[in-house]
Amino acid sequence: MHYSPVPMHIPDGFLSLVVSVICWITSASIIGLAISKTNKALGERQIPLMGIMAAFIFAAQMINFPVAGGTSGHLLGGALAAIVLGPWAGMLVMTAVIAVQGLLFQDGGLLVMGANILNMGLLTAAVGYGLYRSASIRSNKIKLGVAGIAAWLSVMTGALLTSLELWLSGTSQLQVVIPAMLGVHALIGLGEAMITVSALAFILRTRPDLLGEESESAKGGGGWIWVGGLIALAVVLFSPLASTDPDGLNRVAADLGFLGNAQSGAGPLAGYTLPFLAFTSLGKIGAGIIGIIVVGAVILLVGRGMKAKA
Amino acid sequence: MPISHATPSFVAPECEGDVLQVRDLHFSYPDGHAALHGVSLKLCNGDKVALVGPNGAGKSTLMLHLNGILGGHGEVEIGGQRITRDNLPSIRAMVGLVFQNPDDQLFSPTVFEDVAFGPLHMGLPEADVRARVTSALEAVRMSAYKDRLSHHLSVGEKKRIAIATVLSMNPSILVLDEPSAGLDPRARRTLINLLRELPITMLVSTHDMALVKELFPRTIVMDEGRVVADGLTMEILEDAELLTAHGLEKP
Amino acid sequence: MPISHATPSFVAPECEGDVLQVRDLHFSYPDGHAALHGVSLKLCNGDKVALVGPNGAGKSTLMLHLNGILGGHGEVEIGGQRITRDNLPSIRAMVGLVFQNPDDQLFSPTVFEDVAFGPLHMGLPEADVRARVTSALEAVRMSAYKDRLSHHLSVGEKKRIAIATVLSMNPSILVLDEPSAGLDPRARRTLINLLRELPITMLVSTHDMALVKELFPRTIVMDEGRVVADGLTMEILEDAELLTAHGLEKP
Amino acid sequence: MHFDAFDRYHEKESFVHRLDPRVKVVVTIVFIISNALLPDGAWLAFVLAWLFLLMANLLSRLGVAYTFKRSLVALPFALIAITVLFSIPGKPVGSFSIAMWNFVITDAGLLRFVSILIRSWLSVQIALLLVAVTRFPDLIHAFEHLRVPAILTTIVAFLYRYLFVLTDEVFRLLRARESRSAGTAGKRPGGGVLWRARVAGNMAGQLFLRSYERSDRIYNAMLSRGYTGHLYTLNPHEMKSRDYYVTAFAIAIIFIVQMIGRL
Ligand SMILES: Nc1ncnc2c1ncn2[C@@H]1O[C@H](COP(=O)(O)OP(=O)(O)OP(=O)(O)O)[C@@H](O)[C@H]1O
Ligand SMILES: Nc1ncnc2c1ncn2[C@@H]1O[C@H](COP(=O)(O)OP(=O)(O)OP(=O)(O)O)[C@@H](O)[C@H]1O
Ligand SMILES: [Mg+2]
Ligand SMILES: [Mg+2]
Repeated sequence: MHYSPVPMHIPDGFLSLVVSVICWITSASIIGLAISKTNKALGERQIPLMGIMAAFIFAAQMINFPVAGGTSGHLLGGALAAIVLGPWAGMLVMTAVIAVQGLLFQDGGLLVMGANILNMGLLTAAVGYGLYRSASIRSNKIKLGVAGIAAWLSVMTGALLTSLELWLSGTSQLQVVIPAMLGVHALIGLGEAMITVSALAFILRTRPDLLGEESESAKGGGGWIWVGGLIALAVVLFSPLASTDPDGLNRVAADLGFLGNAQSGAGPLAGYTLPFLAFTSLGKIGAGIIGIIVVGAVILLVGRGMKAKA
Repeated sequence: MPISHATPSFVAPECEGDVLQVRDLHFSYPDGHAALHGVSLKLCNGDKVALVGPNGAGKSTLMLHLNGILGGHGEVEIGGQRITRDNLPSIRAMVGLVFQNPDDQLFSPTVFEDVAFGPLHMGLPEADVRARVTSALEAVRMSAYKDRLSHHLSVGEKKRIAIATVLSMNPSILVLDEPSAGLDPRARRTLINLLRELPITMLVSTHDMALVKELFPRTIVMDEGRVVADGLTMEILEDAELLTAHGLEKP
Repeated sequence: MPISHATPSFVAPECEGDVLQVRDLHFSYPDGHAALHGVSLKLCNGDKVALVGPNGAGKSTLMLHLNGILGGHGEVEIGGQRITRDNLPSIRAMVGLVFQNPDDQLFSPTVFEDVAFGPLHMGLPEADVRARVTSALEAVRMSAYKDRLSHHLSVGEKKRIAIATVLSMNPSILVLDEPSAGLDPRARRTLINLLRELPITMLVSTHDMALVKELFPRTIVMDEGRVVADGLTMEILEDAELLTAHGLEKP
Repeated sequence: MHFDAFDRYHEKESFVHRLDPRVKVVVTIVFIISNALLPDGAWLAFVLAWLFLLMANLLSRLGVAYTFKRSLVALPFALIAITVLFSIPGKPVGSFSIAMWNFVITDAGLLRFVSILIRSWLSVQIALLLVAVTRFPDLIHAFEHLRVPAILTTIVAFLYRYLFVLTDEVFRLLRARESRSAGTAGKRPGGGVLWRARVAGNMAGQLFLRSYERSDRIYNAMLSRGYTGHLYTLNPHEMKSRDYYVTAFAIAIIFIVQMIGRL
């Protein structure tokens, strides 16, 4: 029944534990920052507002329009959310949306949820907002044009990061996954851009105050322009590079310890899934620690159980 | 075409040139809930018919079949044509469906754009589109509102615009789902006058029994996915037993 | 306290122990739209009063003043206390405001959480909260629904739960905004019986003149941000001139 | 109201249904982490993990195959991993050609591909089971107890509540558009892509405004019931000794599966 508009929700099993954990840590820190910022900016009104806006994004993702040959355009909404609510609130709203999609509909996994939130929520909001903000004092036409580009790039950035995560997890080959993901999302991004622009145009006509000087949307600091701009620039430069010279990236990733040397032909395959923990001395220590934690947890739980009421 | 009556004295009017005919329509929602259990009915040219029944009777579900948004088992014929995949676009031009909540119907920023949606989608040239918008707005007496933002209109005004959005498609049947809900007495009165004047076949679902009495010579009563009575409004409103059995009240 | 009447024969009933008093209330929305132009009214203990008037008359705006959500110029006294910043929490406990759309009122996932919201925010201990929830749900005869999810309920059920959410705060006045809108006759009947039985002062805005006639001995008519009549329902409903002047109809 | 189909909870009287939601959340997460840790080709461990799932299905009285039947949702994503079939060096086990390319599937590639799919498939099933045996509001409570920031859980609670209201609204909008998407004989219906995109965008904008204004009304409703910026809830859950034992037992089993997988 539920239709997920973008093939970017990674299910569990497709990312390695290390990549999943790193993404979780990154997402959690950004979310933590967003929480403290929105607490200050929005006050007591924030809870109903962001809750309803999250439901709005969820519902708006179901709005489609026929393109051609049975395909249709959809909204992902990260850029739109950030533009109308401001970047931090937009991020929280997208986090809630992705969490519910994963939790309730298995649209994206739980262990990899950190990655999904990062790719589809935090990054799209940052890029979408940053670029839009750079034009927010211009005329409406320019604003809308830039918002369209921002929406398109936000989807591309998300797709690129998704590809990288899949590759670092040894689930896919760089030469294949980058052109495939970016190719598909270049089209998806067009739908995203068109819907975002006309939704914004609608809002500008009916409630211009929501996007005006005084609105939340105008209050994000100028630093966002840098953040959004740099990430977008990175995508533009990086994706052709990555697809033409994957070996270079492989070497870097191997040096950083992400990839086992499996890619180059020798070595155990487990290196793909468990670069840190398998078959190395570091791995053995790690496994030992996990074992101790588990045994400790079991003992603790049994003890608690004996204390609690039946 | 057997119609099940609570009291067998009602007889559906006979007529030539039926614009709408439904035969033994069954429908279940994807979640398994059976909403229609063999509905049959017939509308003649120029008929103005009320469709009443308690919440969940299946009125809205039936209406969604009339222009092929839902497709159950059984036959739905519009102007003599059975609805199929291929004639869907032309069926939709013939059956104008107005939903209960005008906010669902009005999705464009301005009144003009909304009323123009149907004609534009039909691929009409610009001049025709403009002419149709103008005459549809005239029909609901909202010509002055052409460039207003739909969002800022009152409920009664929105309702009239919603009707204009389907009138602009020149439908041969107008199907209205609870048009008077949420209107204040004045707006309701305006709507009643409007519906009375529109020279078009109409099927109107409503909980407003006073509206039924005032406006519709014929009434169809539905309950639990079936037509349980179909006949003259006068007679149905006098049948206290029938009314209480189906959660209705005399106005 | 001058009340402007369309026909000066209506006199607001005199009473001791007025639970609610509004004096010369003016209010403009931030966009400059003036919605109230000097409203004055008074409710006595146990009064059940209907508030009628066309769309945009200012009924909802007035209601939002009664528990301090909006604050215009003029005086609003609840139980003899003027609303100020400091007594806002206790005022909100005294005035139970039920909004038109129960979906706006029921914002928690489960019925229990929703009905408990008010008492919890009043800082009551857990046992009291549970007792209040139980008795509020009993009052609207929905005890069996405690653990249900709000979004699974029908409109009529939602409406009753919405009333329970404010009853659990033990209000001394119940203020209902269009409680019967969108209900089918059966659900409407249940609601009427419920309102009749609740032994509490009530101010109810509605477009449903039949409801007014049946349930409320006293009626206040508003139009364009003013009270234009205030008196016995019987008399107001007989005053055809007054009714047409303010877009109302006799049921 | 009509999108009840969104609710994945299955009302049943069972041992698993009655467990504290925290237990179910923790066991689910541990199980998924364990799957991610199992090395490629740990067939015995995969089978044991699956047995664990089947047992949980049975205990929930949903029928053995409940999650199995619904577990294919993640399958389309497998396309992304298909390249490992050819890219990992190893003994060729099969080949086929499309147009001018010749693809050689290696044994190592196959092993990796199948392992990825199994891991994903097991993880999806336990997540399906979690929402089938736990009401979503209880899940939210569980996350609250597990120290997820209250603001996030509250946003999620609102999202869940209004998901149904707003998706119903969207579906009515889509229906209204569909019912006016008519054509006339001899003319190509539908307008241009840009125009259609604009209509969709207008719908999104319309929905945004209505949601935004609704949030005002909800805020008013909250204010009038005493909200001042802090949300208070009653704690409806209490860990009983059974809950602790079950958690310990489940973690121990998952740990054993993990050990077997690494032998
Ligand atoms: N999308 C849906 N999925 C599942 N069941 C549905 C859906 N829509 C409606 N139903 C059910 O089908 C039945 C008929 O619903 P319908 O909306 O047609 O009734 P109605 O006569 O229009 O009622 P009302 O007077 O309340 O508008 C009801 O029991 C309803 O709950
Ligand atoms: N948030 C707002 N901003 C600006 N104007 C508003 C706002 N809310 C209401 N108004 C205007 O204030 C006036 C009074 O509105 P109000 O909602 O109080 O009327 P009402 O009597 O409740 O009408 P109805 O019967 O339609 O509910 C109307 O003209 C309305 O357009
Ligand atoms: Mg209906
Ligand atoms: Mg109102």
